[in-house]
Amino acid sequence: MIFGIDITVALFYLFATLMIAAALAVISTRNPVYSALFLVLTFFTAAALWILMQVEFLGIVLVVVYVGAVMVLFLFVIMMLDMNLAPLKSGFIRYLPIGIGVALVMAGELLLVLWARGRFGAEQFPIPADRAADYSNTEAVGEWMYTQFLLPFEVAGIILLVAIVAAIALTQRRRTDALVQSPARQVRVKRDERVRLVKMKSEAPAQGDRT
Amino acid sequence: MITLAHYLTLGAILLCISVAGVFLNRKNVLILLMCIELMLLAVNMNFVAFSRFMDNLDGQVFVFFILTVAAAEAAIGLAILVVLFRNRSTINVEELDELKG
Amino acid sequence: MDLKTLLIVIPLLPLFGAIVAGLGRHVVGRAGAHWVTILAVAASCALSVNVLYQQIFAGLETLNFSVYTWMVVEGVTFEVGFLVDHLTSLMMCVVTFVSLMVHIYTIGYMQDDPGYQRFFAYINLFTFAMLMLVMSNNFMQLFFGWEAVGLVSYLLIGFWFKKETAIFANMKAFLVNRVGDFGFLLGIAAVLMTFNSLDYAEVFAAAPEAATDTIALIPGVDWNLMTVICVCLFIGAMGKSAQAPLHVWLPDSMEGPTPISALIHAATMVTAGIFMVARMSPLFEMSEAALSFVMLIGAFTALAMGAIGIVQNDIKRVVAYSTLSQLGYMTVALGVSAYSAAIFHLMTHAFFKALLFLGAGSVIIAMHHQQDMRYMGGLRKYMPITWLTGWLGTLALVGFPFFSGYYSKDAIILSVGASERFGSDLTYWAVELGVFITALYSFRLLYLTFHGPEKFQVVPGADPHAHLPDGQLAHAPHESPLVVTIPLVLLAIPSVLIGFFTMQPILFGGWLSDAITVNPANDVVARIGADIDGPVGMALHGFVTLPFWLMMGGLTLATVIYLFRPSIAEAVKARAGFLYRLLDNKYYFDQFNQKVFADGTVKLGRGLWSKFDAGFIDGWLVNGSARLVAYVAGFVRRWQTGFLYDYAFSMIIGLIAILGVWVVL
Amino acid sequence: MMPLLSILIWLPIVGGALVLALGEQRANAARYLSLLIAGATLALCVPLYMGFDNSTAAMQFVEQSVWIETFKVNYHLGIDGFSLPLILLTAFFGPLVVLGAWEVVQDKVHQYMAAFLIMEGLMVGVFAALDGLLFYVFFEAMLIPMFLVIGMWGGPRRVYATIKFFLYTFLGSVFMLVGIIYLYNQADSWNIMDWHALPLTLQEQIWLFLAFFAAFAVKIPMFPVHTWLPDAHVEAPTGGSVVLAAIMLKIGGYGFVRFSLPIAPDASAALDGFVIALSLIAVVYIGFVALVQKDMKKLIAYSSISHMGFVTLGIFIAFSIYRNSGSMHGAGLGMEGAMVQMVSHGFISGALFLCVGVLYDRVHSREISAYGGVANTMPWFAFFAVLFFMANSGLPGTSGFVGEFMVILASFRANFWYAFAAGLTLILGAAYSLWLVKRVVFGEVGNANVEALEDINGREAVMLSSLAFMVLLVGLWPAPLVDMMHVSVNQLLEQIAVSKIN
Repeated sequence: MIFGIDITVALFYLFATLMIAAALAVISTRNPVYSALFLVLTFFTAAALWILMQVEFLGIVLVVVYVGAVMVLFLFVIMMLDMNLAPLKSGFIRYLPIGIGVALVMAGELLLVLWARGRFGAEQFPIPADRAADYSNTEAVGEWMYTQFLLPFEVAGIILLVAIVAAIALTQRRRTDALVQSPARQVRVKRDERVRLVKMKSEAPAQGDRT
Repeated sequence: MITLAHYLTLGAILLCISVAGVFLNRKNVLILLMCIELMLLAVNMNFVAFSRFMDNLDGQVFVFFILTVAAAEAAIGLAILVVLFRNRSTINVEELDELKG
Repeated sequence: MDLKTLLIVIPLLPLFGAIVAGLGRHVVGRAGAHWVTILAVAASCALSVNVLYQQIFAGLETLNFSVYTWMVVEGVTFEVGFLVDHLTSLMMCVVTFVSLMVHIYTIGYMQDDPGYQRFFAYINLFTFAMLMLVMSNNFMQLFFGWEAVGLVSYLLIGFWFKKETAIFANMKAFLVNRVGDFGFLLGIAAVLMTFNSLDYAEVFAAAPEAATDTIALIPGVDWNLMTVICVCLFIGAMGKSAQAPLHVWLPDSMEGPTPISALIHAATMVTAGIFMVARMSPLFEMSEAALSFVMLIGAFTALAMGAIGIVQNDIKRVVAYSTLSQLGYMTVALGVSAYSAAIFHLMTHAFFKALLFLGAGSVIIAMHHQQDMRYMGGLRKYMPITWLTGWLGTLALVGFPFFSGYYSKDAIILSVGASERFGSDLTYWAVELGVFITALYSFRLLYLTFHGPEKFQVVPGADPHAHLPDGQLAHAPHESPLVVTIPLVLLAIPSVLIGFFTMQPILFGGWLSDAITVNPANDVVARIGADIDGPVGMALHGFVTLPFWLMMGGLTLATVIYLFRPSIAEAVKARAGFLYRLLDNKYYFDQFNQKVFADGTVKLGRGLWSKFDAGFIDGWLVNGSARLVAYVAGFVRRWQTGFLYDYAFSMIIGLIAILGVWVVL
Repeated sequence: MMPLLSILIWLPIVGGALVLALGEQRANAARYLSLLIAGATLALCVPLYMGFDNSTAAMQFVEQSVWIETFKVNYHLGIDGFSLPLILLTAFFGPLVVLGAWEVVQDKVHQYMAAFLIMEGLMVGVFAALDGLLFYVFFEAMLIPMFLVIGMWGGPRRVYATIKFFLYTFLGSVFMLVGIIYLYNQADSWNIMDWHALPLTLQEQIWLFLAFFAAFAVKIPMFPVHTWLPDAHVEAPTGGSVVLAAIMLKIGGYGFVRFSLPIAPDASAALDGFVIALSLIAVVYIGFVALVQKDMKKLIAYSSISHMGFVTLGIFIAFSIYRNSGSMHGAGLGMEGAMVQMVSHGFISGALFLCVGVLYDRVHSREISAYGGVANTMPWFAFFAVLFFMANSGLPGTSGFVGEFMVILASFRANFWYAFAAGLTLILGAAYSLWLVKRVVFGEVGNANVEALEDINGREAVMLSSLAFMVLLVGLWPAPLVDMMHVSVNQLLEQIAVSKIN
């Protein structure tokens, strides 16, 4: 407790505000690079929020996998592609009202559901007690995953494999200007395919061609 | 105190922002992809919160799978994007209207 | 061979001949074809005569037996079988004899034709079909034969299938016949419904019980069932026997080669209708109304068609109209219940009309296929046999006493006179007048052809195969070869004599009574028979009756006009322009049919097709629904922009909407 | 005992797959193999015919095994007097179609042959199936090869025609699907025999009748849902037209006697006037329309519609007869006439399309006006053409007469005017047939194409003469054909005389 404020509450509001701000920045900056960076920030704060909920394992995974791998991939692609940014942002202003409108309506609906009395009943889920000090979230999740969810887990692995294969297959370019040998065809070749024997009369020297 | 409703509200707001993002950045596939990631994050947020408040690990495992699929999706989506850009030299969605009969 | 086998062989021989000569025409060759077919017909003629002989002298009973069962449905047996009684054997002999004569004659007439074998195959096939028709013991087989002779007639009229007129005529013949067959088939259907059988014996036996049955053709109005049956059957006869108004095909059928005009369109096939009605006499006797109808149709045909014969110039067409008129006589005889007189006239007519047709054919050969009488004349000295037999045939036709035609025709006229049926007075005058007209056109034909000045020129040195202008010949006409003249002579003999010898048994001796049933109240033949004592007496009496003098009147008029004063004909033609045009256009029957039925049908078909089938069903319903789908799709597809964000947008809108619904509810 | 029906169904289908596997290069092998398979199928019909018992109405050669257990679907086959003639007809046309395409089809021979073989097996399946769902599967599957045949080897407007054909037929059969699912729910069985015995209210029956009617009326086809047929025929290759006319149309008629009448007898009785009216319109109206066609195939197609009018007429007059006389006596003649008409029309229309095919192969035109005087250069062809057109116009002695004769005779018992209208076909049928003959076969040689025609070769002679033989055989001696169906027809008539409403 600092200044009569629970530290977790304060952290929650801090991260929540940061996260919403970062998310807004993601969708509104001009430059995709900035967007990606703000997305990183969003994920980061999300991870922080999860850890605040004592879901450490996922929080770490989010940072490591998402921030570390996926977002870098995004950045990589953005920088690799030499795109013209100007037209991509056109229409932003035009669609601003409708975008905000839709978002507000949706938010209104969702929040109505959440907060209106008697609809959702979030209060029936009491705030859980803190975990014991020797509780390991990672261990618990791991145990659960490798026992109860083993098959889906394996499937997830395969999905990732498929994704790798697909990504490679999509992006790999077959070079047409490279020279390759085909030993099999070289061995199989027949004479007739290479040499044409032509029968022709031997040419007599032309009559006037004495010089 | 921070109740379940708080986390859900956060998830809802995040979702709405990403929806707005889809609207606002309708031309840029990259940002569209990012918006999708944001949506997934919103969903994940809900999952995690439910998991925590209901004391059920299933939700966390599910988030794990979502992360997996989202990573795969991002990889393939970006691959498509690269191919697209290579062929059309643009990622402007407006110019990608070949499917329109 | 037992008799049944023999009877089965009679029709099968010509069928066999037809198959050999037709399908194996390259194998057997020309001579082979005519030998096979002639021998086949000769054999079946001999066997037929044998049957007749046995019936007359050995007292052979009526034979009624089944050859094979066609099918059995619901206890009704449809079968192919033979009924051989006196009527049948008489018809068999007439058919096979005339057919044999025509076969022999054809050797000469068709000798240069490339379709020689085919022709023999056809006429042999015809003989088969006709025999099946007359020998049938049930309605279905009758219909088989009925249509089969129609088919062969179709094939033969269109024998020269390159000739546009010929293939038009054969189609017309078949279609008009089909109109008749349509009625006939309905008649058969009515018979089956009423009697639950198609066997003659069963039907005729049950006929009296059905005499008062009725049928409501139009709801609420009851018709006598027998009248309906008989009228329907008679419509069939009208088609086949060319009674007005279904007569229009017969004159056109003259497009076929002359031998078949003699065989099919004079002697045998066209008389099938007469034969049929006579065969059905037990049914027709049940219906006074139907008989009156028959009689009036016959009377109109006899008179009106004869009149057309006066103005025709084509030698074959004159004979054809004469045939129509004579068929009218036979029909009249049927209509007054004088069935035996009708059959008698059928027989004599078969001989003398075949003779006349073959004679006309002989003339046509001599004139190099020129058929127009205006370019003939004076042929008597070139072709004496044809001339002589032509005279004999004509005298038989006009009914000169002692000739066969006299007996048969006079019997008909007397029967009509004796009848009290509704309309018989009118009919009586029609047939009397018909005698005059018959004489007029018959002698006109003779004079124009054989007598008077020659109206053709011989152009020496002209190519005999080239088509010369009318009235020119490459070389002088000459008498036809023996294969042509022998049949003429052989036909001339019965034309002259047969009436004299057979009148007594056929008409008054009750020889046909095993086949023909006449109500005693209607039996006009028996009534007139009371006044007649033998053929000689009848003939002598004939000299003082009205028909004889009418005939002489016709003869005299023809002699004056066509032999001595041709200018009178022209003058009459000029004066009586309307009448002449009416006759020359055959009462406009053809034009009417062409306009109303032929063109009308085509126009109707075209209209239905383009307006309803293609226009309404296909255009509106089928393609219309396709267009509707396309239109709606064209409207809906605007939402299918192909832009990703539009789909995303729709999804979100949908999401919001669903959420909204959930929230509100 | 050998599962003869299964063999008849699967031999051509498996054979077709084999032919397909031969590939494009081995065209001749494909031809001979197809001929062998089609011939073997035909040969197998001999034991089928010999083993068939004419004296029982029960299903014969029954095979039954479970197919989809959950939904009680069985692989259930069997034949009676209605199916046997049609199966024989189907098998008869197998070798003819293969022969007909022998030299004519040069493009993708293996696919063409395979399509026809598979279609043959499926059509046999339609006639032999006793399980409702099995029937439906065969019924629909059969469309696919035909769709391909028209679409791949057809004429210039083949796409329009093939889609029209498919959609039309499909539209109808969708309603039938609804009908059979309803019946399944009511009877809790897919067995058609169970459906026959299922009591239904009049309203149910009427809806079911209309559902089946939609499918079969399109198939047969009846006025006014007939317009797919001329287009399909015109665009189809010769073999396609032959099978379409000779066999596929019969499935409609078969459906009426197998489904509509026994399942919904009261509805059939209630709606018979409607069906008869449509049949008579088909006979007369289509006769007029046929008359003015300029395309030979179209003319024959319209004449098919007109002739199929007799089938529906013959089937449905039973109810009027029953109302008139209180007994079914006389109705059997009509119904057997309808069956005979189906078989006979199979032979005749098949033969006519082969005839047109013979001309088309030489001149590449179906227009009547492109011909004239064909008899001059093709005398043997002229012989066959005249024979078949005469048969088409119902000449006694040919099979075309038998069915029409029986139906007209029977319809007189129902109503004079039915017979009258039906009898008009005697005139109209002759008119359009003979007019065509006049314009195509007879006359002077019309043009240089006709001048150059060669008479039929041995292969064509075999096809045409075997059909001519059948046409004459049925015409001169229909007893074996009608004997097959007596008992089944009588049973059906007894069945429909009894109301199912209770």
